[in-house]
Amino acid sequence: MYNQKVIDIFANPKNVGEIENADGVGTVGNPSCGDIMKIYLKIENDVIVDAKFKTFGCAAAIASSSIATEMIKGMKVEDALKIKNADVVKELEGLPPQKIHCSVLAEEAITAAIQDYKSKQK
Amino acid sequence: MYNQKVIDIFANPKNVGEIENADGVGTVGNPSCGDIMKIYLKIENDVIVDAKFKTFGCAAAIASSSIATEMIKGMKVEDALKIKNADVVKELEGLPPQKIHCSVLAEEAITAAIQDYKSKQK
Amino acid sequence: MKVYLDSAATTKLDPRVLEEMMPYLTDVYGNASSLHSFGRQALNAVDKARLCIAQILGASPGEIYFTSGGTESDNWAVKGAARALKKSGKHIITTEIEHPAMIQTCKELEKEGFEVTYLGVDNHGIISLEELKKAVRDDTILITVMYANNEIGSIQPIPQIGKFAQEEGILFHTDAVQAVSSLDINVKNLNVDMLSISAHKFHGPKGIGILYIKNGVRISKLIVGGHQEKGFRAGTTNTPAIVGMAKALELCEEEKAENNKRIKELRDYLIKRIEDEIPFSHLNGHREKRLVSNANFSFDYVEGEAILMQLDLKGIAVSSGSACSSGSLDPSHVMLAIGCPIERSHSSIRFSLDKDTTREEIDYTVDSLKEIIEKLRSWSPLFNVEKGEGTYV
Amino acid sequence: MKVYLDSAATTKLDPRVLEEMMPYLTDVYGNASSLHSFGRQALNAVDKARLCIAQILGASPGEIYFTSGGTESDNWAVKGAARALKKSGKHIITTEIEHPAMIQTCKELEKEGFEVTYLGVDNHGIISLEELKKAVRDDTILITVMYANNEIGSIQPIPQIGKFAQEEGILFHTDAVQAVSSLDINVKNLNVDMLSISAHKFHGPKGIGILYIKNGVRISKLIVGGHQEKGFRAGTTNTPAIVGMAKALELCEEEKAENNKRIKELRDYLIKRIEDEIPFSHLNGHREKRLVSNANFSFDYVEGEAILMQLDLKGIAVSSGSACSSGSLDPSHVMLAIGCPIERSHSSIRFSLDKDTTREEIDYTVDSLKEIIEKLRSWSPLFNVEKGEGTYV
Ligand SMILES: Cc1ncc(COP(=O)(O)O)c(C=O)c1O
Ligand SMILES: Cc1ncc(COP(=O)(O)O)c(C=O)c1O
Repeated sequence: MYNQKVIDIFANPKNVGEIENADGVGTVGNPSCGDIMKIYLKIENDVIVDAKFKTFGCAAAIASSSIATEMIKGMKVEDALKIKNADVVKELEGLPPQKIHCSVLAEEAITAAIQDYKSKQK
Repeated sequence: MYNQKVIDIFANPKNVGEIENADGVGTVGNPSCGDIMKIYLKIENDVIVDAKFKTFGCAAAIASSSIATEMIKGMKVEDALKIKNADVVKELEGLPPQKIHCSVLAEEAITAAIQDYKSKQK
Repeated sequence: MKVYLDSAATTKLDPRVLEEMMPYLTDVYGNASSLHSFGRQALNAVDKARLCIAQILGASPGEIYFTSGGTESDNWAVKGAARALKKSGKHIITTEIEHPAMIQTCKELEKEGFEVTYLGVDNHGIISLEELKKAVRDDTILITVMYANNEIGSIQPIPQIGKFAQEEGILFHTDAVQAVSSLDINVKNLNVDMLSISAHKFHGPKGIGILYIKNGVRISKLIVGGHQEKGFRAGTTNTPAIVGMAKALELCEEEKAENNKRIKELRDYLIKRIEDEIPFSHLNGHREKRLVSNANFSFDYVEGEAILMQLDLKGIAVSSGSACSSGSLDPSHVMLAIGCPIERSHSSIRFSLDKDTTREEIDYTVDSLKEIIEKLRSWSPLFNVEKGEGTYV
Repeated sequence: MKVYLDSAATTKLDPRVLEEMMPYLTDVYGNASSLHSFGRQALNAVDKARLCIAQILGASPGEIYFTSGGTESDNWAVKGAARALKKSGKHIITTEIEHPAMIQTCKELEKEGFEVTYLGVDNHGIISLEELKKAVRDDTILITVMYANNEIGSIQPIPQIGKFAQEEGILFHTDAVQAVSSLDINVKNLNVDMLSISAHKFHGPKGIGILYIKNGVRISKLIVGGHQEKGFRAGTTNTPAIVGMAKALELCEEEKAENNKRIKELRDYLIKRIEDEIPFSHLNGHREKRLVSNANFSFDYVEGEAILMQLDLKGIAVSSGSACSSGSLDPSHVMLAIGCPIERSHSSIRFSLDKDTTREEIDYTVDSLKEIIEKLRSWSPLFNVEKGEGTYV
């Protein structure tokens, strides 16, 4: 089912937590679906300098959150927006078919957090 | 399937053979059904003094032939006519359900042989 | 430490059962349908096993049919009865909390034109006999109600349902797959016409099961071919598995009272410790009318599969009713049927004990669980660690 | 001396196969559907077995479905295909000499409204490709022809039938249960859409089989419930049996050429000795197009079951096509289909060798057989010992 990398990340996820006064926060999912992912961004000069998450969800959701926040740290927001769920899956070295939607959640959470940041800029 | 008694009798059947100038001979069955039983009787004063058989058929048919010829030896023909297939089965200490017809053949062969004897008397 | 608390999924083959099977996995390999000594040896073993099983069930050997497991037994019983009786009626009564083997069977029958009533259950997972009685129609041909539920362990009033079905002249089947290891499985006491069993749920081998069919009950065949099982279930007789199943059932019966006592004590201890030590935990199912081996909890604000996987990292095996763990989008239909809020359904964990479970294992499990629930809550956006409370919105 | 010449009925579990199964009969007992480590270990083993089997069959792992044996595979394949395709047509083509698992399946489908053509065979038990072509109708949805016959070992031209079926766009299934141990079972070479296998016919465990279903082919389900086998065949995965079947198939492939050579030599020796030394004996089936393991003889004027039982008294296990040995009134439908006179059908004995058969065993068998046939003929009213000849009237 899960590969070792996913399990290792799930055992010790990175970036769990909240960022106080975050520049962008994105929440996707829904408890009745069994998944909520909330991503917090600290952004300076359009560069993501910190990212944290809180996730209610399965091992794949937590591992996707961890890897996604790792991936975007240090990225320009425009580049982060280009991250697709397939990139998350690739970085995790694969997810079981029925878990692909967790990587989609990660993509959506990043997008939502950046949109939140952008809407606050205006 | 077969009990030990049937197997023992089948391994060493009694009364196999023919009686020359038999007083009564009965043949029942049919090669296309896979069973032919032929019983030969030597009869003196209406008493069966000898009985032999030749049988083309399965272990149950051969064991039934053996036990039936044993049973009727020394009997009055009228008593032998009263032997039913159930008596043969009992003497064999049981037959599998699909083999009951072999005991019926034995009953019929005895009846046929005695009828042959009687028809010759007239 | 390795802790197996998933006996409702499957159990370890009892070494005494394997020992009993060994001759049939080595020297006594004949086909039980063959007339020669190799075959007769196998047939003798199968006959002996059938007799042993029949005696335990309070049945006659001719009422015991061997199948490939509980799923086949359920499929055969219910499709077989429905198709055989379709001229008498098209209505079937079952429950919302049956195993997928039964639910899917009923769905297939609906496609064939049968109508199925799925009885609801109360918050503890028990059906109402009154509702069942009301559900009966003129064209009801079959009632099938599981004896004990595989997720929450709730036990249905089978003898009473059976009595009612008898009075009404309606065929009654029960899926007893989860019940065998701890409940009374005498078919006379249960008033059943058919009953499904799967050996691997009571320390027997996988891939073998039983359908008990009462004398006089005629159902259609599912798997046809040779003359095995009196022509009602074809396929070369699986002698080693049958011998193993009989041995497992025999041991199960012999040791049932004692095992039940031990397992129940441990299970109650598990429940008590969880309720005492882990906040926002909820026992699912009935407090008394449940299998002694079963404890099913929801832990608010954390997802079930994540708990399962964290426990697994500690060597502890459990199962979960969360959607994630089943590979489907919806959480367990059983959780929904008992009115468990959907969020909480995603958080459910089933602990199922067996005769080999120790107190040490339970302690290790609860200690680990406490830590894990705390950690996962600290990762959850639904829980506020400082306040020590959470919310689902 | 004990001599087992009934490998077509079942075979001895290879000790190397049992060894491979042992971990899964002891420590690795998890349910392959469980997410925890106990389950993952089982799933890994099942995945590995599936891959190994797929490679041997020239298939992909997703095309391999595990069943409870050849009978279930046959039932599922043909009922499943027919029911799934019933909107496209109602005509099925098979042969008169199929195994009961297939004949009975077809009989059931006839009751459901399908029409079945049972192709006859020649005196050697081989169908005519021309006749098959002529039997095709506009509404033909399925052709199923057994690869090798279980009684007389005759081998059908499967690749050619498959090619024709492909050209016609008709689904093609073969029952390869008897073929696995000695013939090519690459599904690409055979041009089949579906293929049935049963493990206990090649020194694997009983109660486990395979249905190969080519990618893209959709058939109805037979046994529904959980998500096992991608949802197409429900029931808790029988891990030890699957692992054993894969190992048995692997060994079978590796040693096939060598075993075939040895077995064929012994089988030919058996045939020669019988033909040379036992008068009024007739080889049934084709001289070349037959399984290397199979020799089937009729011995005039004596009944088959009696021969079988006398051989059994000497420790020799064979089978018979006589009515008596099957428990039915008619002799083997295969004997009748090849035009064997009914009397002679009752006299048929199948000798089926395997990799463990020795020359010494064959000699002992023929020596015993000679004696037995002589003795039974001396008991038979159809044979005149003095003249050394017999007659059926
Ligand atoms: C209640 C119930 N019914 C049926 C089954 C199916 O049994 P099996 O998987 O052995 O076919 C199970 C277990 O999987 C079960 O728990
Ligand atoms: C040709 C053939 N098909 C199907 C089967 C059925 O296989 P099983 O008895 O393993 O279910 C057999 C053997 O019994 C067979 O020889």
